[in-house]
Amino acid sequence: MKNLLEHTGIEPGRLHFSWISSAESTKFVDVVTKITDEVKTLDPANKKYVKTEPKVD
Amino acid sequence: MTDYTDKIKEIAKRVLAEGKVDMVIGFRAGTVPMMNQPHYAASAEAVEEMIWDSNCGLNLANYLTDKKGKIGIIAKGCDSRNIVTHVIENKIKRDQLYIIGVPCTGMIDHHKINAMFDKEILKVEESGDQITISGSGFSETVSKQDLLAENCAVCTHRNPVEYDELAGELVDEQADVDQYASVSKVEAMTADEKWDYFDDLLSTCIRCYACRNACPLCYCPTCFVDESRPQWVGKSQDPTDVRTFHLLRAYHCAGRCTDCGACERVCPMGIKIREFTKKLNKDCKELYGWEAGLSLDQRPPLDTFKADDPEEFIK
Amino acid sequence: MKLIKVDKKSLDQGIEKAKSAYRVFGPVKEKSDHDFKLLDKEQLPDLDFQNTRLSPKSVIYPQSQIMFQYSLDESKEDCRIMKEVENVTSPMAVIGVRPCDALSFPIVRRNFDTPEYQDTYWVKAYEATTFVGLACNSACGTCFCTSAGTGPFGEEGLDVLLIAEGNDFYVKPLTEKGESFVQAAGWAGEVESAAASKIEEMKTAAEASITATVDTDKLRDKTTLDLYDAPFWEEEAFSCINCGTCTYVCPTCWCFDVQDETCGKSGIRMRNWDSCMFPLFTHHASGHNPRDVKYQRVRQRFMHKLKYYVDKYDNGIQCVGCGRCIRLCPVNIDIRRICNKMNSFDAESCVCEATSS
Amino acid sequence: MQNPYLPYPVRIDEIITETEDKSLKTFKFVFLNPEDEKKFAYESGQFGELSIPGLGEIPIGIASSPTEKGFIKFTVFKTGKVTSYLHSMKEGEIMGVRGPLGHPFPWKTLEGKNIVIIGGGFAFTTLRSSIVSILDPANRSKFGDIHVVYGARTPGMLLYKDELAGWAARDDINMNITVDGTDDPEWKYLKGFVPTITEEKAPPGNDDTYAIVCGPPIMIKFTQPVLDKLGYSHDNIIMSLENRMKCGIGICGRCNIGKDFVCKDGPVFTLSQLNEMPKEY
Repeated sequence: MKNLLEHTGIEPGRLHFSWISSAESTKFVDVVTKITDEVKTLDPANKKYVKTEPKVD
Repeated sequence: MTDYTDKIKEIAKRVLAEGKVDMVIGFRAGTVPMMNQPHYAASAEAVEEMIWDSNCGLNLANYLTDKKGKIGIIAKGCDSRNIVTHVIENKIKRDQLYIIGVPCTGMIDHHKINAMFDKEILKVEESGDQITISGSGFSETVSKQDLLAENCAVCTHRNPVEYDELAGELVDEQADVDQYASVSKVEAMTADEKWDYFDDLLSTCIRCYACRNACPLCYCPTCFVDESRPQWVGKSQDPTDVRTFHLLRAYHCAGRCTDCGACERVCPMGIKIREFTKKLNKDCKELYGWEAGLSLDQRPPLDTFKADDPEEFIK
Repeated sequence: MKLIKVDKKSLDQGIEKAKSAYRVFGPVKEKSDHDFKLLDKEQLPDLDFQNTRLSPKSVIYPQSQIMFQYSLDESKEDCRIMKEVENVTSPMAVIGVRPCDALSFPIVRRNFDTPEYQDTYWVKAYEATTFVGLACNSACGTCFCTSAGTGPFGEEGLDVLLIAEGNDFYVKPLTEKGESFVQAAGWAGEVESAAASKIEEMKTAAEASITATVDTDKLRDKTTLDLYDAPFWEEEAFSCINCGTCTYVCPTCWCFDVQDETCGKSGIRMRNWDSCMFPLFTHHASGHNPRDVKYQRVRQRFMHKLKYYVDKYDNGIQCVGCGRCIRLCPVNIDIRRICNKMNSFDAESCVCEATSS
Repeated sequence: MQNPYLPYPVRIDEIITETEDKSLKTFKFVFLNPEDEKKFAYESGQFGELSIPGLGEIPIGIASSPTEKGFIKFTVFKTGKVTSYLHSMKEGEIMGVRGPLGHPFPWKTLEGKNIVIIGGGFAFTTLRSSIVSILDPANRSKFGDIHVVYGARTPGMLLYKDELAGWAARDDINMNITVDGTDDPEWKYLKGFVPTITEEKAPPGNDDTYAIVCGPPIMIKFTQPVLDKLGYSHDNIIMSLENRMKCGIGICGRCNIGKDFVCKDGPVFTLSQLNEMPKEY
């Protein structure tokens, strides 16, 4: 999944996979914090795959 | 390949007469150049209409979905691989089928050929490995190899993998082809270039869903684009929705696609839809050593688990 | 009406000039095919084409069109109230419409502009548009306009007809709208005295070059249910994959779907082309589908064009013979073959005469 | 040029849960702009498109009668995306209504005639509208005998229970209320399927008697032979169809049956008309 998204131009770093058990709440918090911090450092101009109001002719 | 026609007719008549099948699915000559029509014959008379040439690029396995009864089907390499996939996915039983295998030397690309000429092509004739294309005031003979559909040009499974009878001698498989050259080209791009490349690729899509409907893998009773509760994807020409359709359709073909090229062949806008599926095929080959539809006895990688499956992506 | 002759250069200059008063659309070659596009400044239509891949219907009736907007913000007074979107209705001109496609507009108009209801989006766009046609000197092998109510020099639905002759163009204004456009383009130029007879010769030659035909003479008098229950539908529909290609490329297919899309607290109601080939088209919320099976949907498309329309309007068939569906159908379902089958179907003996197309 | 797709804004004035399984609710709408009510001049048998921004539109028969002023009512069965959301809406919320759409029952033809109204399940909405109109003191004298056969699976599944009881007590309308079955000792009306009750209670057919039939396909299928047996000509049997619709005004193309659109040319058709049409409904 990650490969094809990146292959079609989604910036690496915007899709993340982690294995977290339902018991690992602290790990969940750590991972989410880490990812959101990382994503914030990415260039907002590359925020491409976001749908806004439909753009049609 | 035109000489297969007689043999196909002979086999089809025989299996119908013997009652081995209720119908034989094949092609009949189309009404426009380079366009044969999928057709079925349930009688010896109807078999007479059957034809085989280098314009039989549609995947006939697509016509097997949910069929009852005993069916004869003409299958080139890719069709046979999709028949195997159908059997593996329990869409049809192997013993319902009488597979008439056709060793294939490739199908020609009507998009490419139409684009080669400014004028309308009125006639395309085939003689051995030479194709003669003619229209009002022009006629040109070209080697078939130069006119092959892109998937056929890099095909390494021309012979049927599963059949009951062959309509011709097995052909040599192509060696020394780089199956994934088009993927490597995109892989070398930057993220921005990739995005723009696929934007341009899909810019003409009209969402007719011919790619999906010609694909033997796309047999879901309700496709995700047609679901309304929840509605996964918008229905307009918004580029985000168009891309979502193509991306998700490709994902649904992961580990199942045989690169038969039907999606590209049928696209009225000539979009290179295989650019999506080809990447997944390459990943499947590299990560799992898998090519779809080669064996009835092996489960596909996405419905099996092995302790050593690659998982570098999980962090 | 008067006839003008201009050379290619004056034609192009006129088109450029008209852009100050009109939004001008014309065929543009992108990738490998021609399609109608809004022309930018300095951009000229490419008139060296047989016919465009897609029909010009999208100029008047875009594939996706916003109808209304709304807010879901409870703090706003107009929350949940649909408001009309102002669609641009400034004058438009479409250059290079082939006569077959031109006929599609009066056909489609019967659906969108009725005594009871006017589809404001379509009608306003249609009324704002001047159709500048281009006569066909060389037809495609799949063209059958001469047996579908028009011809390569057909004028119905056009405001101006252009006729290419070597490097020159005859300009034939056909309506007041057309006269205005010719004025805006500043096209002027005497024609030689033999022009009219020359055009007549070209027309005769062009008509003779169209060899494909359909027979439609008996459709009207057939009983709807006889054709509906004819035995050939399942066989003819076998190859169909139920994609929307035929309907989307067809100049006379008009069906649409209405969808709401919301983004945050605001949204739009829009319409998108739809297709009778799709199962969802007629799927009831209860799960029941009156056209559940593939052949029923294929039958619907042809019955609509060649029988229901004929019965409803008594004004020919809902097909202009452009041949797009034949050229682009991925599985070679040929409307000529089906039309001839329907026309020759005899319910008593349950057979169609042998047909070829 | 009037935009025929623009809904009139309305406020949900009242919501009544009709049936014991809560799958049917009646919504009473009041127009935000009083002049829109005048534009929405309708007759029984017509329908409207209920519009919820963000969800879409649904065609629903008008359950109120033109004789009831100041509001319009629709009874809605919860089934798809829009109806499910509508069932979750509250009184006071704003939405839209478009209409009136389609042809009503042929009231001009029905004047001076006897009418048998046969309804089953939740297809009783436009029939309720019709009965209220007919029973209006200004209208009752225009019609002959009025018979009603209305059935539901159980007493709890009947719509408009209070009104039914009121009508049953009157002597200017012959009410036959039935349920498929019930153990309720309080049940004081009939038991049995609609076709059976029709056979027992409906008057014989003649030129001056018309039947209006609305119900689920299975009920219609078994009622039709009964009416044939009672001598109703197919010109005198009036039915109302449903098909998937979007525009409601005969333009978007999806609800056609042959050359007719269910939305614009129907939804009301005589059985004679239906006999000539493909069975695509």
